Amino acid sequence: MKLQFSAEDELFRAEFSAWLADNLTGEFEVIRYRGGPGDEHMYPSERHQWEKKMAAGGWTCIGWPKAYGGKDASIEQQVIFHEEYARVGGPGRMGHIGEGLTGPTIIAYGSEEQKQKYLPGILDGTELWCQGYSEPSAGSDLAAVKTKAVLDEGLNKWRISGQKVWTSLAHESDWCFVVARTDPQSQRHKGLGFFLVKMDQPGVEVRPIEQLTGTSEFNEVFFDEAVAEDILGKPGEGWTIAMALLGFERGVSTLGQQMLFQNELDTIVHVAKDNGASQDPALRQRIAEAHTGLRLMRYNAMRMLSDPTSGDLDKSALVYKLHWASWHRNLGKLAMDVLGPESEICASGPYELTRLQSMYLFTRSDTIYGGTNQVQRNIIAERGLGMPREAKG
Amino acid sequence: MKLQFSAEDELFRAEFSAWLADNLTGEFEVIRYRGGPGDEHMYPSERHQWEKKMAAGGWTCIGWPKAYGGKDASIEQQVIFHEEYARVGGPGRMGHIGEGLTGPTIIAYGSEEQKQKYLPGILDGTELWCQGYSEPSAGSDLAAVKTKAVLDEGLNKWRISGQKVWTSLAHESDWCFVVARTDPQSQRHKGLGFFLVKMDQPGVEVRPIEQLTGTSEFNEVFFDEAVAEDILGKPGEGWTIAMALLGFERGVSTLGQQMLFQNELDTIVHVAKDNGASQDPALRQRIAEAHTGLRLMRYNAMRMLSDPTSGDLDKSALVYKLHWASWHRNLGKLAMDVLGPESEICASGPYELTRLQSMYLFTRSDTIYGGTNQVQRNIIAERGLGMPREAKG
Amino acid sequence: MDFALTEEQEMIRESAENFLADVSTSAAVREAMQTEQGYDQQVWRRICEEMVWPAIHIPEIYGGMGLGYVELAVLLEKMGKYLLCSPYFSTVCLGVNALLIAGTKQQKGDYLPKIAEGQLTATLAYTGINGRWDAHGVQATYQKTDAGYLLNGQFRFVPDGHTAELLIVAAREEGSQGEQGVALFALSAEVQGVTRQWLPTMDQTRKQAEINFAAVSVDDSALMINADSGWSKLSSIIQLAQVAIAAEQMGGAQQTLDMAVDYTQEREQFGRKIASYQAIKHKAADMMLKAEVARSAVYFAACVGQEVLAEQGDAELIDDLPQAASMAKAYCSDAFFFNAGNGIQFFGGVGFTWEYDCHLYFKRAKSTETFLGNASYHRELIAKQLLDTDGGLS
Amino acid sequence: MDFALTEEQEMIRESAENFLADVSTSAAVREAMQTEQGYDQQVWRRICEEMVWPAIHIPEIYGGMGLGYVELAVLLEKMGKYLLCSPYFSTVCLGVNALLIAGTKQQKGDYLPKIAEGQLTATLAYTGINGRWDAHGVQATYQKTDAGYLLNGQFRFVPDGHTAELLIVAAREEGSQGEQGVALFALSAEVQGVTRQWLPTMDQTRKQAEINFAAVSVDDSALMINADSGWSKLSSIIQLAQVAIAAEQMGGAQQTLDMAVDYTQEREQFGRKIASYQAIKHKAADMMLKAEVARSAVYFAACVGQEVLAEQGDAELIDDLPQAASMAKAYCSDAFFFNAGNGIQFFGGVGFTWEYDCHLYFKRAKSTETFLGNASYHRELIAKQLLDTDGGLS
Repeated sequence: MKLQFSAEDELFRAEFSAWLADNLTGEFEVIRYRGGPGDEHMYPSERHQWEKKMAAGGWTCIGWPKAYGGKDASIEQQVIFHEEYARVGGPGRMGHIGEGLTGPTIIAYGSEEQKQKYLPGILDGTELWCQGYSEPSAGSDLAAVKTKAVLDEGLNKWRISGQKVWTSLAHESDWCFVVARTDPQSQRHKGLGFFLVKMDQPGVEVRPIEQLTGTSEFNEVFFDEAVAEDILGKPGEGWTIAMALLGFERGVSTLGQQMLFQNELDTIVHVAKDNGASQDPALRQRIAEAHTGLRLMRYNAMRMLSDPTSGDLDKSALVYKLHWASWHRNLGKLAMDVLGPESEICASGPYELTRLQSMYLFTRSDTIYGGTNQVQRNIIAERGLGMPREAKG
Repeated sequence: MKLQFSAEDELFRAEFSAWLADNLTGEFEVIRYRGGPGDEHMYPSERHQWEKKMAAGGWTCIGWPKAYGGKDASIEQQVIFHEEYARVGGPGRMGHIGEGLTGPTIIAYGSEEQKQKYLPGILDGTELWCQGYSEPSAGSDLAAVKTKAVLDEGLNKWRISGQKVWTSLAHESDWCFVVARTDPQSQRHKGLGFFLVKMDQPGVEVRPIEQLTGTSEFNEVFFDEAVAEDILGKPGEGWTIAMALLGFERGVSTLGQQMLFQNELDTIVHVAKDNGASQDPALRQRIAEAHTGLRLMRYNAMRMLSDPTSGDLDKSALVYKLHWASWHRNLGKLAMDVLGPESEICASGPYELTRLQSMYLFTRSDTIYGGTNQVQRNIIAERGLGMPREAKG
Repeated sequence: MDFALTEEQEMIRESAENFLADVSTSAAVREAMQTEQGYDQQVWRRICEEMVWPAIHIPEIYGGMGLGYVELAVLLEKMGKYLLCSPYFSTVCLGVNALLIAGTKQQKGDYLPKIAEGQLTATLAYTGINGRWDAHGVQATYQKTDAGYLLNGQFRFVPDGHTAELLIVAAREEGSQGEQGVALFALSAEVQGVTRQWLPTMDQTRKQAEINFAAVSVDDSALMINADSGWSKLSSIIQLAQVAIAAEQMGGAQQTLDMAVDYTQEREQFGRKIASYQAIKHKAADMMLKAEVARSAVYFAACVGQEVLAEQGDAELIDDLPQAASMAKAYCSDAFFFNAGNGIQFFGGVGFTWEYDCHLYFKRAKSTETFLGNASYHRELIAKQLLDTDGGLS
Repeated sequence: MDFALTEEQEMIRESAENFLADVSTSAAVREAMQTEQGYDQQVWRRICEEMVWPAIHIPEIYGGMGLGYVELAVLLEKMGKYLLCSPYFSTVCLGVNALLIAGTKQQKGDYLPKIAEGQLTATLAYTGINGRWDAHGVQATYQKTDAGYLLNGQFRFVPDGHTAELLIVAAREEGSQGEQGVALFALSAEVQGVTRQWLPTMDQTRKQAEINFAAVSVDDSALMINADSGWSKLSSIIQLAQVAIAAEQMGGAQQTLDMAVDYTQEREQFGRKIASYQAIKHKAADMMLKAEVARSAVYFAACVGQEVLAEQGDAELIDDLPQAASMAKAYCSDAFFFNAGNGIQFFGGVGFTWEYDCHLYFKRAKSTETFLGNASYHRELIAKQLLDTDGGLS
């Protein structure tokens, strides 16, 4: 066991941190600390510019293989990257679906031609991706896919019809990956395909979903015989690919997420010291508990990343989502209670929420999206503890 | 809505309270506050004497109809009875199974002859009863009865074979009521009978179960072709009778139970003031919460008793067990935390626990016996909220 | 002893249910909450004229119905259930109570009949910018003048403070501290020197305002009964308001449970109704426990409130008001928040959309939890009573 | 950065597992715990001679193995798993640490080799009858004399205090208060004026004693390094002990989870294995979360402990000891109690019998939770560090 980073890694940290200090300034000052969860709809054009800036500096897709334009950065370096980025309030990455999900999936399952076609746009920050996973009636049950894909013999392309939901940044995206049913007779995770769909076409319609914050970060996306530019893998391999993609989602970015949480907690501590809430014994206990929870989340992530089987569902990884989601939900409540009666007062009328209010309300979704706490507990019990699976209806 | 008792009821209170003041003294001083849950094995002979004293004063079975020797006391008066009894630290009633369960069941389901035979011994405090419900493999699943009853044609009596568990005071009891399977082909709640069995016979063996306190309040009772003196109702009616009996168990005695809880809480408050724990902010919150929980338990019980459908599973009654069991378990922990490091130190060696230690350890059984918290939540959801029943295996 | 609603109380409950189901629909709530005023004038007129609810616990000699606090709690439970947007809480549970407890004969005669007739709205302002709910929260000051009193200072978090016509305000003698020197005044919101500003809030169904007093001059008749007992009277008013809020919260806790359970019977996941999952059932059972215990807490506290306001109330029960109010407010705050939060979880993704009503309850749960002190604030008050008496150690 | 056990550490873990599974069976624990001494002399000999565990983190120059705190944590985790009854915790996690942190060269040379060889048991006594774990807990006093020091006072809750051969005790200069004037002394338990009495405890697997000092006279060589830093040294010793307790608790939390889950796979209720009930599964999932996070907390704190004891430790990590220790002790105390309590619930009726082992863990969870401060105590310590710096408001 060794908690310190190597000298080489610390050099990497210094380099990136210096780049950020030089570049996340001026026109980009306004997007610092913006665009994170609950705030993803903010400043899209500035943030898209920032993606290109990152790319120009060589700071996109650092974990990708060098062959595809990445830096082949080690786990440690990726951790450092996310930490430093979050530490200075780097804006929510509009490119994260492409960089973290689509790219790795294409690298793993795409043809050489597909790699040439899609990876450069992700690398240089020009082409943005969104995801088409969840469906209105499916919820946490990802296999309950109703969206259909039918092969258009004339075009020799698949046409997609159906509805996806909880798609963030759909308005801003150039591409969407879509899981759809290629075999109409199939059930659940059989007979699915994994499609790459251009958003700018007549068969695709995006409707924002207004959330409890009064803002719209998520969207519904309607496909009506939309043409899929490509299929990744073969028809029937959709589930395997989708599951692999979810695997890419976990891991190194969690330490960046924690840094965002740290920023929020720091704000709360600041408020508490300022308004005297720091002298309330019950709030002191809760602040200390939040602080402890976050630090232990960090150590848990470090264990997860140090595990040679990382990426697989080892135990520290299994509990990770449940841990952070529950922790963050409590943090939201804590923020309000530290603010006291002022917690009710909006930034301005008619309904402009403060950052902490937005955070508080938005945390109620943390225990729902990406698998509800209930689904997470099922997974832990079944995969982690070998307990019987829930009966399907 | 009216929270006050009538003048007549207050007169009743004064009368009983005066009787207690005059009689729970002298030789009985030693059993004040003794013999409650977790302490039921203590002072059996003194407590049996006390039963007879109560009977002589006319204070047993006051809720029974006058025709069977009771006072036909109103709900209010029974509440007052239990409250006053607990307030002065009246000892755990050794006659409570007979008075509260067997008696009402015999009155409801027994023949006139059975009433003449069994009720007087309960009324005058001479004959003590214990219960034979649970079986080792059954747990909260009362219908999983394996104990068999076979009709002995020669004797024209049923013979009982099998094992019951969690039977308190089995050593001290003269009689046991036993639910046993009369139809060997039957399943679950069909084909059961409700038997009255004399304990002092060769076919009955009692083995104490040592609990986590190191003491034995509960027993296992083994029946090996033991003769049942009587069957209540007909073979096959056992489940109906057993369920009715459980109905008698709920209700008025809860307010007496609460008074015991109040005694415990008062002790804890006393300790806290004494050792300075009362100035610990976290403990102050928990003490206030315990106090609140107990008072609200009282108001809930009052609502339950005021409900015209009382006895049925109305909503306030449905939640009652879950509420008190969870509350009491927390109280046990609170007692230890208020004591601080002293909470570890026994009254004396080798393993004589203090009252609060016993209480603390014993509260872990509160959420298990009489239907675990899990079973209670099933019942609430299914009967109270109309949600689907759990699938049986 | 009889701790069940009477037949008459059940009738009031039913008529409230019917009326509110009609006028306080989700659409109506959403329309009203988006206005600065915060309520629909026409609905308010019907509440005053058709239902005569503002009169409910005003004594008959002041033109009221002369009913008790339990009847009021019955209405509030239903208002909480339907998230009614109206100045009822501020006018009746703050204004009327303040007049009943601390009003002079003259003030009662002047204002109560008007409120009973639905001609006057009112509110209570006591907390300043420090946002404290105890005596330290009173930050505005008064000075005795020849003509009467001169009031200065700022009030914040005042329910319906921007629309109420009658203001009942707490101020302290200059230089006084804590529970000393607090007095109450009743005055029209139109008096010179009073400025008021709506504060947009996260819970849009309950409006708050900031009120500034800049050298507001009132004559002697504005002073309410105080002498040396200003804070003691104000405490009782606040405690009665806590009971009222708790009653609304209990209605909300029940409603969020009912909505959530209904949804579980229709929503499927992994091929099963989610109501069939034990994790959902058990959470629902915990929610029901909280709703039931909340009900007991509220109705007990309402019985106590009844005695406090009665001509010759039961002394023992009257003494219980601080504790009964704190217990009800603490328990119901937590119960409503628990149920509303879990309600969102039961609904899953749609639970955090604007379209579904979950968030309206969730926000109301939070705003009422905070208002007049959350559970931890009230538990500390209870602890003081339990632990800091008979010379407890310091 | 590499936050996983090394191959060598894994080997230590495995050999501890094998050894303890053999010598610390349920029957062995039950036999040992019923003695006043509290452990089996023969097992202790094997631990010392065969496993050489007391030597594990003693530097090689003192005859130790020179390994680190992480290796020690690995052993403690397994000892917690098997509820080992032994003077290991008191001798190594109190005694050795105290010598390493505050011992003079002479004291280290005198005692550490003996402990490493298994020739000496030791403990630390600092808390008096007030039962406080902070500096105020030090109630015994010392006076400088010509010959050395005169010690007076009472210690309570001393682990293995009735059997330990070497006592390390904290006393304060007469008249001093709080963190001032605290000094540490190392002396044989046989010194005149020392009387010791076993205190029977609810958790029988971990013995406690009361120790009285009546005019105990020691010479100058008994004084440990203190000068003005007595409390600061003692704090570090206590914090290292908290990490050690947390490691045991984490082992217990994992074990109670494993036992409970195993039982759910065999026990049936209503015709189904109870493992198939979602309420059971979800509780087990929560237990696993706690065990996993506890593991992270312990191993991080152990890495910090390693730096504290190292010749040239990382300064930043060393500064983190108070917080890392408090976090580990707070989290693991709650986790172990949660898992042990739920373990009883999973077992149902048999869970609260003497026969099954559930209660042994449940009692150990409570005794270790209390010892050296429970979660709320430690959270307040953390809050002080977070909130009372940079001139926080008073």
